[in-house]
Amino acid sequence: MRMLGRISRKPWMWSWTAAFVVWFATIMVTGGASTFDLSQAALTFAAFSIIVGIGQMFVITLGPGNIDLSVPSTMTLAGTLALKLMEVDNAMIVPGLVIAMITGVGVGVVNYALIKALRIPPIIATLSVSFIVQSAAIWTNRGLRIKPPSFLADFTTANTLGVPNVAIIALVISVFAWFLLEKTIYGRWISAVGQSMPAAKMAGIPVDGTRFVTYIFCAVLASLAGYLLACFSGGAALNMGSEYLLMSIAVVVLGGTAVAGGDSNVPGIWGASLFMFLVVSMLNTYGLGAGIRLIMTGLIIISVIMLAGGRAR
Amino acid sequence: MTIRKMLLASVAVACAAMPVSALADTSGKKIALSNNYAGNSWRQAMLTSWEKVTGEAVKAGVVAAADAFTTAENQATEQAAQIQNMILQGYDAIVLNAASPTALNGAVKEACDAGITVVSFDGIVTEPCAWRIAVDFKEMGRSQVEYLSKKLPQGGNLLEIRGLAGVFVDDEISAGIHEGVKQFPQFKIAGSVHGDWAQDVAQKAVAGILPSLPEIAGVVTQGGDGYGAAQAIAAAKRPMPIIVMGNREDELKWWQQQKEANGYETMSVSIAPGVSTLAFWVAQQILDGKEVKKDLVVPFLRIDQDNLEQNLANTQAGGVANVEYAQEDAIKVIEAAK
Amino acid sequence: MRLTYSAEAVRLAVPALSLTVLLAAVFWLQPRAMSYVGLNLLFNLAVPIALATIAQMLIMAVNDLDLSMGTFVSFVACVAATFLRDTPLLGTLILAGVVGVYAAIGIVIHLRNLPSIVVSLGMSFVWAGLAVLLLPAPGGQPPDWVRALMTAKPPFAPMAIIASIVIALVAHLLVMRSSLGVLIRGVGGNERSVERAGWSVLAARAAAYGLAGVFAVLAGIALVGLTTSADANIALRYTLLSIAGVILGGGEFIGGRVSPIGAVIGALTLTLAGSFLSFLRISPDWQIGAQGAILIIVLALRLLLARIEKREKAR
Amino acid sequence: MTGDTLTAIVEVADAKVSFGAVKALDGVTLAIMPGECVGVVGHNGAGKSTIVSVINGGLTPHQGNISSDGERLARYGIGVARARGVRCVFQELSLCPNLTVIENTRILHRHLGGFGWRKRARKVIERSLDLVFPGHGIESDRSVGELSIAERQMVEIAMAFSDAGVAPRLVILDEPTSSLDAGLAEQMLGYVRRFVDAGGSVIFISHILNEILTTASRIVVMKDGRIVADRRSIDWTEHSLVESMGSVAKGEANRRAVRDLAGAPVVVEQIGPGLPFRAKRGEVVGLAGLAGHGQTRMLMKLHAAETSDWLARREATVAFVAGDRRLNGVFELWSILKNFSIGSLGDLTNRGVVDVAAEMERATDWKRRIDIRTQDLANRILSLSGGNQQKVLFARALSTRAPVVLMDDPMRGVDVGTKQEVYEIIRQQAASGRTFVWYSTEMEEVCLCDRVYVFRDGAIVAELEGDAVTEGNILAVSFRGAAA
Repeated sequence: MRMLGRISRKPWMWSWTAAFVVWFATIMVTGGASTFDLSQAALTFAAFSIIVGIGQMFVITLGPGNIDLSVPSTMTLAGTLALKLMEVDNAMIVPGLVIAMITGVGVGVVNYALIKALRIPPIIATLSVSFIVQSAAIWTNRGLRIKPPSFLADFTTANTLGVPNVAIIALVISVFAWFLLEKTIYGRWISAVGQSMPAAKMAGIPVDGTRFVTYIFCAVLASLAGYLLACFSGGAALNMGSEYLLMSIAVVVLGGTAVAGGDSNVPGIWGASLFMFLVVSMLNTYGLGAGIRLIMTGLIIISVIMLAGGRAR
Repeated sequence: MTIRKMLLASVAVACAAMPVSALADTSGKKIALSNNYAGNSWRQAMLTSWEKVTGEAVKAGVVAAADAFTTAENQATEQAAQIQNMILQGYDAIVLNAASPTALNGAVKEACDAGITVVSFDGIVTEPCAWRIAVDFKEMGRSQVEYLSKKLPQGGNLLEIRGLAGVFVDDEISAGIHEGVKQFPQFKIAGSVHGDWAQDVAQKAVAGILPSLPEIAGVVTQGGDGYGAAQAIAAAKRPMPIIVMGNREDELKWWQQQKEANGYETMSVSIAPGVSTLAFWVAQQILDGKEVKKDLVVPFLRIDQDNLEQNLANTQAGGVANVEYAQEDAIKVIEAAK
Repeated sequence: MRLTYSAEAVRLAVPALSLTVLLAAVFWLQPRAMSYVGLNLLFNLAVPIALATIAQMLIMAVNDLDLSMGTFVSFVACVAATFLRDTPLLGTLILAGVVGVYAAIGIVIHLRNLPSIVVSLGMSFVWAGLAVLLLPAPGGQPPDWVRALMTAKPPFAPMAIIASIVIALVAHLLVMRSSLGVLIRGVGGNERSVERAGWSVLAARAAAYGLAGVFAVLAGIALVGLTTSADANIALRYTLLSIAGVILGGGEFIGGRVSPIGAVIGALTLTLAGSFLSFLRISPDWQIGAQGAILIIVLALRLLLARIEKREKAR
Repeated sequence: MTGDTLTAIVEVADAKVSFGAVKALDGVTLAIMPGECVGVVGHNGAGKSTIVSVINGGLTPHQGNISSDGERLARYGIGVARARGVRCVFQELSLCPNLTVIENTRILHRHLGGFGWRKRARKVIERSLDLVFPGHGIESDRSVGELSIAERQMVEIAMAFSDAGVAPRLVILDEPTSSLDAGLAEQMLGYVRRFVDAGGSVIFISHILNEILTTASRIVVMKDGRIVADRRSIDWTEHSLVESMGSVAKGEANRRAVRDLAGAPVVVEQIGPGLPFRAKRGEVVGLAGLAGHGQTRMLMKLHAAETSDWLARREATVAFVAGDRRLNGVFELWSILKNFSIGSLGDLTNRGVVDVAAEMERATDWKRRIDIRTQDLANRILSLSGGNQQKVLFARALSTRAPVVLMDDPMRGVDVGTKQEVYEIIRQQAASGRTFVWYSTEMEEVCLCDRVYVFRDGAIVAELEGDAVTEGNILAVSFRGAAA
């Protein structure tokens, strides 16, 4: 009973345990020969869900009902615009990054403006915005796949000391996010808003300002992920963000962040993202189909929330 | 209904006897394109080709209108609604790239009942009243293994990259590949992943399964995923197997670079997005009163080692290798099917 | 004073008005739509959406949200196109079973005080997986009676209109007129006072989820009847469409304020909006975006009317 | 009304209820006979609501027993109470706002179901409405949320008197007339008298004394969880009622010296219904009156006027101490430390980064100053007792540099020793120029203020200063009818 209590206090344990079990089951197929390659691949691809997931986590931390469904289309638009601006020119890398960030800021502003002005629930507001952003992405480049500048393409696909560069970027962002959450006044604010909006208001916290910045932050991280993904995979595709909609929510939930808000968990996002990648690898390795994979993912999400998140009435 | 069919048939017979120029006029006819998805470069190329070819045709007065419609999301239900709207809008023919081979049958039947010619291509429908311009997807899959068997007579392990789970085309190509493996038993499919016809998804999936696979001799694909596979394999620092390519520009370009660097050899099979224009002309010919068989076959686009550069030169940067069709091509295909 | 007779009426007025305006615009753009066949074509695909919207509405009536609606309807469509035709008994049993699963989800959510969003997100993966296992490639066929029902051509009004009216009426009777409906909405409005009066809130929530399961099953069956075959992804949009439909129809996320008639109107409005955009001949690039814009406009309209209503009341 | 031959509908004997250290009921014995209306009066926290909950079945006393119709009931709960015809009109709205009046009737009467229940429910509620409020004009198919507050109250009252199988025998009315105008209140009181004459019983709680005097047959005065007086109502006058409610002796000792603040500048101001509100620099302003009469709303307004939802102020101008901890006080997931420091983070951060050492230092200092009983400030806030949680909230506000501190009855559940320390801190800080706006339900605290505004029905109805701040004066103004 006491051990259960201790584990439930560290909710990220669940995702890390699950990731480790799946990782172990996968490498056992080859008797451990694939350990390094698999870990490297896992880090590479988990990096993107980590970046997107952190943004989504900040929004979910704001409390019940807060969610950003515009993440995939923001990724697509940012990637498309940036690559179009850079036009394979190494000199334009920074302007490309800037335009991606501006895209994120813009989407974030529109998201919160709708939530606030129309007083519609975030789920509907961000959904409507995502349609418009998706159209904008289609309109800007008609689906042409422009190559990233060679430097960026090399950088995003390369490793440093055996660690994928994108994973290092994800780590830097995670540390930054962790710092924001744990060490700064802003981190205290979003946690307070997520626990109780009236209490936060009475404690003198600028509630709207905090939420506004958080929606922007989430969209900016989505744009950054879009920018990196477009460079990594050799060009922006119109559908490149689509799998990150459910992914971003799933990694937050699996990572042990409280869905009721107020409590976020950066390490958990890593465990959950690695798990989400590894579970596909494992089931592919064992030759199991998409159906089983989906069912397992769903059951794991439900079990995690039942074990870690539930409160008896 | 039957009377009308008989009438139509007799008209067609009568017309067939006459020279082409004397056929019924289609300048007053309106044709619509029903498209279920616009989210990748292939579909965008398809729409661009349609716009280009039909734009000229409209200008030349061959048809009155040729409008393209795309659904907001890739869903059969939405496309069914779109087709129903087209019926209301009074189009004479609907050219259709279907989200599902069967789920649109209800809507297609309604269109046929309203006297509308329905020509499906790429994603074809099974409703008997519609025309089908089909690519032999099974053959597309089988021919990949056949090609590999010539390059690698001793056989080896294959990695299969599939498309989107639960979609008809994916199932067909995969079935063809498995047929090919049965035919050339020296090959064995060592692993299979879903790449959703997207480079990034394929890259991710391949990178995930690769560590647990033995040496791979060849990668059989469905198009749109070859470059992603190549990137994943290069990142894992594995010997590069023969990856059967699709028709995206980045795939072809990568192939060309490898060819120049180390004489890498492979081939590419795909469907040209310009098949939409063939479907347009077929629809026009049907409206014109031509007798056309319900099932037409269009060859898939194959690029080989020697015509790679030529194809690449014709492909827009970031685009898709493509072939656009003219009226004569359509007539040829129709004649060939007779 | 009599002007503000009922907020219920105002609640219905906005969706009804949007639908009327949209319908008028469609008729103006495309006079051919003003016919028996035309109306059927415009609205028949709204029938399964309306059913799914009612299902979502029941969940929202107890202050929960179901993110698995789309995949569940897809799954039901797959069952309907396979088991229900080949072995009707087994098919019926499976469908009854999944309705039971829905009620069980309600019970678990209530007992453990879980966030419904996460549980249903997890369930959406499960349903999608089951659907892919059942139908790896599109196919199957609906039972003949389903097809016959969905393509029936009743006199006077097309099937789509009659079906929508029947759905709205049945849901209205069930949710707005029956004791059970009152209880379910009461849980959404003030759980404590329902408990104080000696009712079991657990049973009420389970009933709401179970009923939602029934309507979602009907949606799946109706969908297969229209499309003639199923696939694992056939109704993924229904999750967001159903939520949007409830909201457009005057429902609210919390507080048990729902309107079945409004929800059906909301579903019709959303379907019609798609047709309207296609008749408008917006460039394909912006067709997706225009759907988002329509959502925003209708919700803004609602806010405006709510403000006016409030001002009236304040007088 | 001689009760010799009659047995009590509900009889509570020696009931004791305590919430933590607070004794809400300290041995109360009360019997309600058929055909009597018992008026219950008392100041805030006297135990009125608790005894109501016990009779209603919502609360089981920790000690003592309950009998009904001469039969001692071991298990007394809501179900049993309702089956015996006990009904209650609560202070807060207990209807479902999204349902119509008829539908709410259906929820209340469980056995009303079956085909055609709507018709039956309509009959039940409309008959009751017509009886209690003739000419009420409420359409029973409107949803409760659309009704005005008075109409809602009318529906609640009519609902309690409605008869759908089980006839109401004892109806508890907890401040039923607070949102009714004089005419409607008179209608209701008339009905209560008729109901009682016909043999029904009523427990009647109100802050309007002449209502009680004219309606009740017997009046019970409660204080500090006990019944201190129980007489027939003809034996009471408004004056004697007020007198017996008060506790004159207490608080006088703490009476603070009158300070001359005439020259001090006004720092906060709020103009609303009733008298305007003003507070000067260094002043301790009390908000008094019965609970729920607009004091908290005034504090919220003052707070909202001085804070922004969009940008953090560099210098906070107000700090707030919550009374309703769960609603707008503590952050339940956080440690004591974080709960303490959230109010003064502006001082504790350097370019947005929280200075953990300074935070800890300040928290440790305040832990000592007001004696927060915990081993470790890193413990969860919920590990503390309610009183200690309240101390943390108090420390949160006092440790800021805000010139104005708003206090929403913050001393509930705080022990006496700590109270004295806090009073001392307030006294010191006021002397050094800080302004306190203090809503309190405890007379002792109100008497500590320089100036007191008394609230009734959402507005300020009186301003008392200096020696005029006495319990008697405040009670007299709080209870309408007892002319001040």
